[in-house]
Amino acid sequence: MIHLDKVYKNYGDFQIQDLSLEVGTGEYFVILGPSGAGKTLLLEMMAGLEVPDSGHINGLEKRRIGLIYQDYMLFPHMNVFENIAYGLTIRKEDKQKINTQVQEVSQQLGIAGLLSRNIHTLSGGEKQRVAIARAMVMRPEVYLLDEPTAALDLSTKIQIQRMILELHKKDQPTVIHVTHDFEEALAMGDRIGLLFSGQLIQNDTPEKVFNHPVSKKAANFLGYKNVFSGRIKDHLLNINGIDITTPEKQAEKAYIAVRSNDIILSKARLESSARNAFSGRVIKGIKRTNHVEMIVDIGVWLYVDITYQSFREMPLDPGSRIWVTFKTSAVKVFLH
Amino acid sequence: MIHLDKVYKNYGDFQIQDLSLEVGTGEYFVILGPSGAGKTLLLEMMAGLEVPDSGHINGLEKRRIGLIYQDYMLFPHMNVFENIAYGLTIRKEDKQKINTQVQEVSQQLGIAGLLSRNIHTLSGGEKQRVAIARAMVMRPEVYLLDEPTAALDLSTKIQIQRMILELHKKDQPTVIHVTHDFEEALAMGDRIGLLFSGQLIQNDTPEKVFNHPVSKKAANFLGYKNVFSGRIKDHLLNINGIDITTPEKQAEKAYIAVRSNDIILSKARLESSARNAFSGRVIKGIKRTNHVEMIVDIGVWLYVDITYQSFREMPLDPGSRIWVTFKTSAVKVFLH
Amino acid sequence: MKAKPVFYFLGTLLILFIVIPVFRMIFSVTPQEAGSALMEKELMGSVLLTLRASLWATLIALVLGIPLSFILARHHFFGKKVIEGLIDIPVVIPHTAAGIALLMVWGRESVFTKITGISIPGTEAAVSIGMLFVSLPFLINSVKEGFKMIDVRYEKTAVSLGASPWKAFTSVSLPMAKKSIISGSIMMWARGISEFGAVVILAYHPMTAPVLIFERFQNFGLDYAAPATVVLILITLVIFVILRAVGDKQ
Amino acid sequence: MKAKPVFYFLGTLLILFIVIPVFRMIFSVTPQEAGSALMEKELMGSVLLTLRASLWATLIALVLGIPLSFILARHHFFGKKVIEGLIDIPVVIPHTAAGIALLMVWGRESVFTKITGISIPGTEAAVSIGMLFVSLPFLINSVKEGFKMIDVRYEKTAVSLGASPWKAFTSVSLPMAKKSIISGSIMMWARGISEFGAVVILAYHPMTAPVLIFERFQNFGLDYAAPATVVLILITLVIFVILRAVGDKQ
Amino acid sequence: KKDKQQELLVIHAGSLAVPFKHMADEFMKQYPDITVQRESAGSRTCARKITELNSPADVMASADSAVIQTLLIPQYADYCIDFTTNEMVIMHTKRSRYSDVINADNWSEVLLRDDVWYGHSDPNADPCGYRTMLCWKLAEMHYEKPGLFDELVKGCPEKNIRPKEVDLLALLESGELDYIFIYRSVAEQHRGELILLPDEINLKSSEMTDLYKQVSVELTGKKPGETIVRTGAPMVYGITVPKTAAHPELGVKFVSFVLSEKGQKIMEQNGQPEIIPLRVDHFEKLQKELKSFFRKK
Ligand SMILES: Nc1ncnc2c1ncn2[C@@H]1O[C@H](COP(=O)(O)OP(=O)(O)OP(=O)(O)O)[C@@H](O)[C@H]1O
Ligand SMILES: Nc1ncnc2c1ncn2[C@@H]1O[C@H](COP(=O)(O)OP(=O)(O)OP(=O)(O)O)[C@@H](O)[C@H]1O
Ligand SMILES: [Mg+2]
Ligand SMILES: [Mg+2]
Repeated sequence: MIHLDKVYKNYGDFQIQDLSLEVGTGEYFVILGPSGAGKTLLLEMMAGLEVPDSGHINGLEKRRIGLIYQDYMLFPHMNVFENIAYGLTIRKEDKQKINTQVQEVSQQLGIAGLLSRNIHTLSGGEKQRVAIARAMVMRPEVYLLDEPTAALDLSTKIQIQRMILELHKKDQPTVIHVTHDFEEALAMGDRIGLLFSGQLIQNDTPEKVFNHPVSKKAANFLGYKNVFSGRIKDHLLNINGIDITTPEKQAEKAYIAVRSNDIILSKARLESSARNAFSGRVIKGIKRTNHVEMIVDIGVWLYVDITYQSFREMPLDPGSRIWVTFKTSAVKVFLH
Repeated sequence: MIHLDKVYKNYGDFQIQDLSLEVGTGEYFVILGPSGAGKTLLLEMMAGLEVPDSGHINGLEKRRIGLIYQDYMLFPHMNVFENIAYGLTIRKEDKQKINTQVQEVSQQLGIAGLLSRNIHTLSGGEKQRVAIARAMVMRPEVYLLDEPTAALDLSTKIQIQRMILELHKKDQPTVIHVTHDFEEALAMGDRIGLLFSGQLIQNDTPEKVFNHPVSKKAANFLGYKNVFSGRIKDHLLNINGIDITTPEKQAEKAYIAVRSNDIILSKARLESSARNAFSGRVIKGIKRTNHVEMIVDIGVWLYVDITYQSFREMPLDPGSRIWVTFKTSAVKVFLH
Repeated sequence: MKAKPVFYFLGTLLILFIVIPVFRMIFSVTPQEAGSALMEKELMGSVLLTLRASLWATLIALVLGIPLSFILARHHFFGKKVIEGLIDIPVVIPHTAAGIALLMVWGRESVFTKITGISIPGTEAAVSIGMLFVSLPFLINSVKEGFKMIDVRYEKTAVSLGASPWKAFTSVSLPMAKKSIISGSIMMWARGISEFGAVVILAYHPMTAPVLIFERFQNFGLDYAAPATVVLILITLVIFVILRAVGDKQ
Repeated sequence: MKAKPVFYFLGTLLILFIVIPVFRMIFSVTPQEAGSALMEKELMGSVLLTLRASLWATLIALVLGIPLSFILARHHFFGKKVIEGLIDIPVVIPHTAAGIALLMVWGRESVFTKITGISIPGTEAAVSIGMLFVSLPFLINSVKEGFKMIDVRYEKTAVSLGASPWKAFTSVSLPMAKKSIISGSIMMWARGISEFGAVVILAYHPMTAPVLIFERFQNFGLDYAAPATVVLILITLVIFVILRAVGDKQ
Repeated sequence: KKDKQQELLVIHAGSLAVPFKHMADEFMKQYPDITVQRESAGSRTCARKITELNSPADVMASADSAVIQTLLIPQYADYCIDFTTNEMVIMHTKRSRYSDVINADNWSEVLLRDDVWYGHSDPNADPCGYRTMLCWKLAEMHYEKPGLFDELVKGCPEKNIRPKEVDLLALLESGELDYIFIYRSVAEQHRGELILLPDEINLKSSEMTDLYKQVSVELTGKKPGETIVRTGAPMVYGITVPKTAAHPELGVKFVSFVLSEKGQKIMEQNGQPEIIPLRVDHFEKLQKELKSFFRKK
């Protein structure tokens, strides 16, 4: 088990602040946070490259660590094969075995054709795959991954994510995976730690993290497009003349957030148990690859994701009148 | 107008192959391609940093070009303010004006707090925003953007995408934007050029590019999850015993692709004009932030995206029987 | 990364190799002797002359050498390797031979003197020329490496932001290479200070510190040469440490 | 980026400054004279000795100096600036003074000789010691800069892949710094070859090429010294260009 | 057989380089198991090597016996044998200005012409330097031209002065100087053009000792600030076996060889005739083998 105990580190303008964290053996832990949150710095401390000003990091000593840097750190004086084989060569494996293992890993990662290439001729994505291969071939007990898919295009990214997950399932290494991509965090993590400005503001299952953001900032970051603030009185928050029913009873100043896919559009008012039902006017629809993002004015602008199918079936031209419905339980409330 | 005429460049293992392209003044052109496709190399040629072996590039001489590199190229000996102000200082604007403009741009990009920082203390995302600011403050006629949002987390990314779009709407610069992110390409481009292995395999509107991929590879890259191959006879393609109706009449060997959100799930067989309706069994459902990705076995595995709402309302536990329907027109056919 | 103890051991050997002779020399001189050497006009005059002449040489080398280094770092042309080899010649050429070669070119019979009527040998200019010749390669090579390390795309970025190539050079390449330029200048300056062989042929008078030290040794022996040497070492050492500290801050 | 014409002009000035004296010297020698100098046993013997002794000095400096450079590049400790200053002393110290200081430590009266009974002065070892002393800083500084340029995370990555610190050093740091090491070695080797002042005090015999050239010049004049000089210049120049070419290929 | 080889180290004035090279070659022919190594430097530097740098030299030969007398005796040497002479000449090249008109009579007038540059070595650093001064003073007397010495000094700016003869030669050969004052032996070894001066001023002739005695120059002494006076005297080269010699017996052998007929002949061939009779101070301290050379005469 990896244990961080009140780790504090000052970088002048920026601090990692009394961060405590436990990651179980074999767990897939994702550290999720926006750019500049301190993810890389935290990972560097876990890898022992930086020493905390105070606090302790236990459980990583004498473990085989597979460290993959955001900027790859491929050895420029070796070709791709030599890079991947590096750890095995160090371990003095026999040549035949090294060859087989490198071939196998690079096949898996789709870089088998690059093995004799010089590092500086690789594209960003190719470099990242080589870096992954170099760590993977060592079958480490703990992976420390710094945005391992950030430079990859979506299909390669999905492919590699799948591969990392399979690897995790098979060998059960502990994985600490740093990313700023919440889709990736959701898809991969057993648990997610949410890092904002050097503070771990949430540490929970993906479900909890996504459905119960702890602050307005977190909600924004997690892709909640409908975030409002106001005063809650008797479960009602009034904005621009409409009353939204919330699970919270009372609050002087609160924020609420509603996921754009927790909202239903309908031609007529829906008869249902959902407390929040408002009539509005379509502002416009933005086509995304998997869905259409509708903007509806109900006094405030609401973002609502619908399928292409619904988009085709409903009269959703700009200006059309439409009903909007969402459950009280879909309304997340936080005080800051 | 920018005009590339049979541009050829050999990099040993890799070639840009007789690439011709026209980008209109004020157009927002996205070059979309997987990692290693040659996007950066192509942009470098357009910026004049590399000279083609043969062919011509016209229309970029004597234009103000705003070049933003994938790896930022921020001047390390200047702080953030000085970096952003660089172009204005060169132009010998007066101090007051420089100050105002830098403030304005950095406010827009959310980096106003970093102005006195050293470059090497910035996180990847912060660096990228500074690089954008440095180009933006010059109000260039042509932007050459190399994956300008690759290092950003989603909410920052969306914010910056929006900003670039607003900028484009307001000042109407020509933008050539290189990316491997097809969501980004779809959301931003007036036109998309699809680059694979140094070849421009498609050059069309976003709609066309997404709905009419020209090859299996392109379909895979563009996020089509259901891609199959076989022989088409009398509009039917048979795989594992099921017959899929296709718009194509006859083909010895063809590929077909169906978007996962063009497929409808239902408890009972739908009475509709859709020719392709199959009964299958649920393998599993993968929760994504905006939708649930269902895997259904109808003889082959099909990926189907549905809303969380439908997921809750239908009996979709693994093993459940379910009907799958999609239109013939949703079946894209290509021969390679 | 922790260096292994053996690294420290080997490193210490090397430092001792340098330090023991230097300290033996320094401690052969009493503080009184060193003090009175510091007060001595002739010695201080020649130390100042040495520092100044080497500074001149370095400044000339900077003005002429930075452009050359830049060309060598950025451009590839036929015969470049030969030019780089030529620039290194002064490093290998025996110092006396260098002095003679320079005298042939800068002496009374030279085209330069015939045209300008200015006689160089025996002047402070001659001292600088001797120093410039023998120490130039150290500056050029250091600055060249500095420029090579700068991604050319920084300059391109500057140009794309409206800078002229000249402006891109002064505002981007030059400050980014600053560290190499400073450390190269320090090395060159120091190398110039120590030069004896080439300088003494070009100019016995005015006397540079190494010439003076040699003369004292010859005429009066070690006891009189040592204080002058120690004073020279200490003064340059102090300047050195200060310059390096300033250079590293940049 | 295109360098401006003025860059070429300034650069050319500097190249001429070096090349004209060298060529005047080279062309003052007829091919016959140079040829017969090449045949001459004594001269070639001393040229070989010079190349060899400087090579020894360079090898010793590599073994002892690479660890030191690594420590200086990677570690921060109290007094580091002073140690860096000490290492630079041989650059500033007048060569004659350096020779005298070394003789005090390695001479007949030295502790070293008293303990071991081995007398250094006048041997090839003495030549190497003199060369080592004066040219060491050029290697150390170059290699140090080379190590500094390597992101420490490369080494950390190697360690995370199972390498011992020593292995990480040999398999990552060392090859990544290869270019600096090679170019530093070439400079040091060249600087050693040219040394006269310090070497002549430590070892008049065996005679290095600069000492031989000096002696010929003193005894028989320029006409006899010039062919030897030209031969030395040409031989080292050829080796230089080859070494640099090989170094750049790496 | 090689390890039986004995090494004999001779330190000598630069001006003795050529004759001593012959000398060493002949000596080694005679004693095949002895290897002679020579180091040449300024006479005073040679002395410093012994007194301060612990050189184990077996023989030290100086261009000025005064160097041995003042710097080596008594601590580092017991005696000094005067063994050869030399003379001051003016050396030039064919390219030198007015080299076609200059001769032993009009040299001072030619040298003082505005476009003529001449030089000499540093009187404080090199015996050849102060001998040049003495030579000029003698010239003033000999040609009866009062003020000639001062004019010559004025006409030779500091930049034309070099620490040693050899540096001076560089200036001459590169055309920087037209004329230099130097020993005849050096001029001949360098195959330069030379102007022989009258015996009255060239410091060669022992017969003119009394004449030479009339002039003197002041030089820096053993310490800065101190001065010593050098009085004119015939040019006398001294040789000794230092007390610090590593192999004194070999040193004695070599000195014997130098003093022998064969040796003196070599000296003569190089323009440095022997002194007749040989002189020595501290005769009593001479090694046995050497005493014989003096008894004979
Ligand atoms: N040496 C330093 N001195 C001062 N501030 C620093 C230093 N290094 C990093 N920072 C700051 O610390 C913060 C966190 O940096 P870090 O690189 O860990 O961000 P990150 O979460 O990895 O971001 P990204 O996703 O953009 O890579 C940033 O604001 C950065 O500017
Ligand atoms: N100097 C070179 N020599 C040989 N091949 C090169 C060189 N530079 C780049 N390549 C190759 O050219 C191809 C295209 O590289 P490029 O950097 O343009 O890719 P990209 O499309 O920008 O990818 P990414 O999205 O990963 O940045 C890659 O396969 C790369 O390995
Ligand atoms: Mg990071
Ligand atoms: Mg790229």
